[in-house]
Amino acid sequence: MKKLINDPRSVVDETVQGFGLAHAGLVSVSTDPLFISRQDVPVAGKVGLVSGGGSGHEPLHAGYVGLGMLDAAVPGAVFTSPTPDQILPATLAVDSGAGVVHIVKNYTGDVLNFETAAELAEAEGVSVRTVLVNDDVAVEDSLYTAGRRGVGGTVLVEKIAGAAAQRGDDLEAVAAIAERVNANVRTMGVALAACTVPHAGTPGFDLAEDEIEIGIGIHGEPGRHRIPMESADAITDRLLGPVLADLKVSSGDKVLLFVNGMGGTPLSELYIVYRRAAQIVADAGATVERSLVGNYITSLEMQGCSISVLRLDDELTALWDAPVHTAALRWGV
Amino acid sequence: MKKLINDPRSVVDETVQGFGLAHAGLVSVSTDPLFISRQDVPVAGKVGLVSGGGSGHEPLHAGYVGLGMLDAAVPGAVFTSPTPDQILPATLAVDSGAGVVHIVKNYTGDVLNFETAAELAEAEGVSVRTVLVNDDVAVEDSLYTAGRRGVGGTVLVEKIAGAAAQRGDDLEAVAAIAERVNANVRTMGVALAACTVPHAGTPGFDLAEDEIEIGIGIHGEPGRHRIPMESADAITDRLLGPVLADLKVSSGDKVLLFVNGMGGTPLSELYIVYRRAAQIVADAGATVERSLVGNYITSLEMQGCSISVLRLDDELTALWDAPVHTAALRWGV
Amino acid sequence: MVLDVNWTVKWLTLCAQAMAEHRLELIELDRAIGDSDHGENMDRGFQAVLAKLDEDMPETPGAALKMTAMTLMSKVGGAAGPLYGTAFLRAATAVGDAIEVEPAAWAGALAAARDGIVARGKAEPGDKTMVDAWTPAVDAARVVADGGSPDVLDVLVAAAEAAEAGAVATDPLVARKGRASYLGERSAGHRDPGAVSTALILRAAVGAAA
Amino acid sequence: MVLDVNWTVKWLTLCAQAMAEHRLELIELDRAIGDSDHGENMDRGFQAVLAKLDEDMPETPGAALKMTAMTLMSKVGGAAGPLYGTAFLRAATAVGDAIEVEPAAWAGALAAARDGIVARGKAEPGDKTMVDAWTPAVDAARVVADGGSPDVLDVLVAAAEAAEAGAVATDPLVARKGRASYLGERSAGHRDPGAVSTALILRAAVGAAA
Ligand SMILES: Nc1ncnc2c1ncn2[C@@H]1O[C@H](COP(=O)(O)OP(=O)(O)O)[C@@H](O)[C@H]1O
Ligand SMILES: Nc1ncnc2c1ncn2[C@@H]1O[C@H](COP(=O)(O)OP(=O)(O)O)[C@@H](O)[C@H]1O
Ligand SMILES: [Mg+2]
Ligand SMILES: [Mg+2]
Ligand SMILES: [Mg+2]
Ligand SMILES: [Mg+2]
Repeated sequence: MKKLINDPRSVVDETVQGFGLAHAGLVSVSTDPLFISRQDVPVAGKVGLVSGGGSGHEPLHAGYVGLGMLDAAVPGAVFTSPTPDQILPATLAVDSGAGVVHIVKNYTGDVLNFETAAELAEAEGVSVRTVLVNDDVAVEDSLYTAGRRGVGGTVLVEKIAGAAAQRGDDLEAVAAIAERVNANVRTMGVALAACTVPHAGTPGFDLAEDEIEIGIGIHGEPGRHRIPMESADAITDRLLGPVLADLKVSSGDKVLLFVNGMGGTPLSELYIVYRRAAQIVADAGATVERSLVGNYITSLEMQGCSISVLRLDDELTALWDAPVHTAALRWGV
Repeated sequence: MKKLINDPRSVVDETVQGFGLAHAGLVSVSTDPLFISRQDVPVAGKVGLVSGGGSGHEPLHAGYVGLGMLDAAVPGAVFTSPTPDQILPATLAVDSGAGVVHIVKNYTGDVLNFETAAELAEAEGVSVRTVLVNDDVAVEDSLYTAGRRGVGGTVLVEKIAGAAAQRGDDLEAVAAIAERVNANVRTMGVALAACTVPHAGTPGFDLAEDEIEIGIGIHGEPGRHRIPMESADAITDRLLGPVLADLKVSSGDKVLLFVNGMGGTPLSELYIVYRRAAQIVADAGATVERSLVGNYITSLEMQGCSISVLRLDDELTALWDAPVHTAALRWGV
Repeated sequence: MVLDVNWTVKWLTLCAQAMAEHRLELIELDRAIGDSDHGENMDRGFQAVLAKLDEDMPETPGAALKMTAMTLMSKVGGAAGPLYGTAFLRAATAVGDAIEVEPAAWAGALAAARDGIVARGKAEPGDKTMVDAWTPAVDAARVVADGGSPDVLDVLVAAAEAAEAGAVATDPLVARKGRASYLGERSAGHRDPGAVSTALILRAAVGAAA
Repeated sequence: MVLDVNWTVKWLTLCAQAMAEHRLELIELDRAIGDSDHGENMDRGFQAVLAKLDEDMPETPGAALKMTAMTLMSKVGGAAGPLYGTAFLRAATAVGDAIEVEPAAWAGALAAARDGIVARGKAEPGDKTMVDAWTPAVDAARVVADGGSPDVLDVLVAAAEAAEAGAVATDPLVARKGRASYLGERSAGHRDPGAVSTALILRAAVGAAA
């Protein structure tokens, strides 16, 4: 394992310290307990937005703290959800009295830890609504298991719900927008090479030179199927097919098309995937109204990508376009 | 070699096609000859800015085409400079009559091809000024060789010269600003793992599990020294030392600190490097006025980073802060 | 032999030792069907418990269990943190402020712990989770505790052995809860890491009484 | 044997064949001290030359050389594109519109080509570049051409052999121009890819005359 780190156990602390230094005008860092918040929290009258989860998905979530998106991000250890004693103070710090929405990726650990924190926050008089993101169509039989995972769609939920909170929507309305985004987004991913969790020291799974993992999540875990290597176009078809089918995309739909890198794949390859994905969406009679291509929710240095499709309506498009100023997404300001 | 590509020989074309589709509102793509330009070129009265070079450094250069930065980007084959028959039409397309600045990274191939194109453009009545970027302090004895390479500083030259052109500076003034940025920026890089050029199929160099390359460029070429793996802090010291010494950074200086990922390194690790780099700059008595952390000039999926320091003055800071709207850098608009 | 605060502290100390020793093994199990962190999480959590014991020695078994619950909850994260946190919290409540915990009460505490895990995690036996180690342990402990004049060491041994067997028995199962469930059929043929850490914890309880 | 347009076309065809055959070898040489693209660049360039020959057959050696110059310039990129482009352009100018090129004129064309490369790239002999293959080739060709009633095949052979020896002689050199110069001392012990492609081109000239 070769990494630009000092000690596997200080990776998260030092990452957050560096992040805080690099974006000093934008965010504040609380070191104990560890969380990142907007400089100006609580923002008077605004619903607070808190997300978090295991580290290793950078720029998620800290990179999305700022105007028009998250009020606070709570990083756990690498690929390990944060604990209630981090989530609770982050929640209290961002509450202006208008309540707080927790955006939680649907993993048992995240769900349980945010659940506890929400209970504790309610006990302290803060209204909390929790929105679970579960956009991963790779998870089958989800009714009988822990359900679908929250993956690429998380970024879109955070942006759009963040815009709703920023324009002054109340707690129920922000939660409803977040739910609407989640209901309209589907994602599927592929890995060409696994990542190595610093404390583990060996890759999360082993792939032969001619194999890829289809249906991976974002925690360096193995995927659903292992198949021989294929062309970018064939892989794109394989990922986008289930996404479009599950979302029931049909002629006339307007969509946001999001090709996300897992951290170790060149941007050029993401554009090759985007090219094919845009063709397929067009062939389905839908229109790509907005696009996003890059490393936005990663798994350390994993090689691969995920493709997300969000069905847009005029309000969601307007909220997507609304100004945002964070370390990793910025426009209109 | 496992890559999200269809055919090694179509990588650049398909990347540019995907880029054009994803950023359709922002850029136009000319497919034969291949170049990318702002939607609205030539911009009346504005000096045109053209850069280019081998592909594989995405988002450089196409990702920097747009308001406040480049007017056109000319991509060559992977790690191969483009040819005059691409550079010339790009130059003609962006010239509004105010002349064109070529921003050229100092590699023999880039220099020769841009030189020919500039001659041809002058023959067609377009005034061209060429600014060579050569910020890589890893190249020693540069007087007796091809000279220092253009690396991380290129991004900063393009942003700041782009802002000067956007505010209406004339040809000489834009070239002078670009020269000033180049004169005040130094960079040095490290690789933990090499990248694989698609048409070659094997990594550019072989590193043992406990070795790193110090003083690498951005073309997957071997570096200057090979040393045993070290901690992120030790590596940061090793890169930043020569940068600060060569730039003669001293107490009271204001700088822009830029930690750039080579494409395959997690963002979290870049922040760990940034953390240490910011400490060292502070220890030198200088102030980090602006920062940039991320994958801005890459070598495909190479693992590693480079650190650049740009000495700022008030004008350069203002130009850095000026609005920019490109695929890869955006603020103020 | 009695289950007093000294036993409890020794137990927790042995748990910390076991997690440190088996850290890589648990990571490796989690690597196969999860995300490679279970050993790191449990080790971090129990090292924090040790640190707390250093600061402030609890006066009753219940106090020690409650401190452990709060520490695991705040240091482990992931699925295991809240689940083990709840388990220790329910066990603490079950033993109350007793100075010494009787065999039957201990069997009851184990049952309360298991019920807490199920309440939080909604897993059923056979879902390939830590519940598959806890449930046979609870049953075995109760059988011994309900027998004539039980020895508490026998209760602890029965629980540990049943948990170990339960962990082994997760091998062929297809996961239906937790991260391993995303793998579907591919989760079969691997042992559940949480079931193994449960067995380590219950085996440490025997060590503390020996 | 005369150097007419048929010979020129056959030469260019054999060049294309040689670049395709040695593509990986040139990539591998460039991988060691450069950026792994020289074989790909040369192959792409000469395939484009072949395509041009298919479209439009040139009428004189000079026309063929000029077409080659323009094509390499516009298809190769990198350092090699402009350098070889200039070399072929200068050679084309040197032979003018002759129908057949005499031995002395060919030696002069080679010298013009080499001078063009030096004018563009500013490399001196010993800098570990293609100049280290061109310079001995030019010298050897001139010696043969200047001898009594020279056979043009002998001129071609002398140039090819000298270029090959020149390429081998780059092995111990430390690069002072081109991408390999960034490696400093580490460039020693490797053969310069551009010197090797030069030798391949000059060897193909012999093949076309055989
Ligand atoms: N719903 C659940 N009910 C009971 N135990 C569970 C549940 N989900 C996960 N677990 C247990 O947690 C263990 C994984 O813990 P850990 O790796 O620390 O957390 P994470 O899965 O969040 O990475 C699994 O091996 C399993 O025993
Ligand atoms: N200044 C120069 N003068 C002469 N030849 C040069 C010079 N610079 C580079 N070369 C030649 O070009 C070759 C490399 O070509 P190529 O790999 O195609 O281009 P690049 O170096 O741009 O990747 C070198 O092996 C060397 O022979
Ligand atoms: Mg985890
Ligand atoms: Mg090259
Ligand atoms: Mg785990
Ligand atoms: Mg090369």
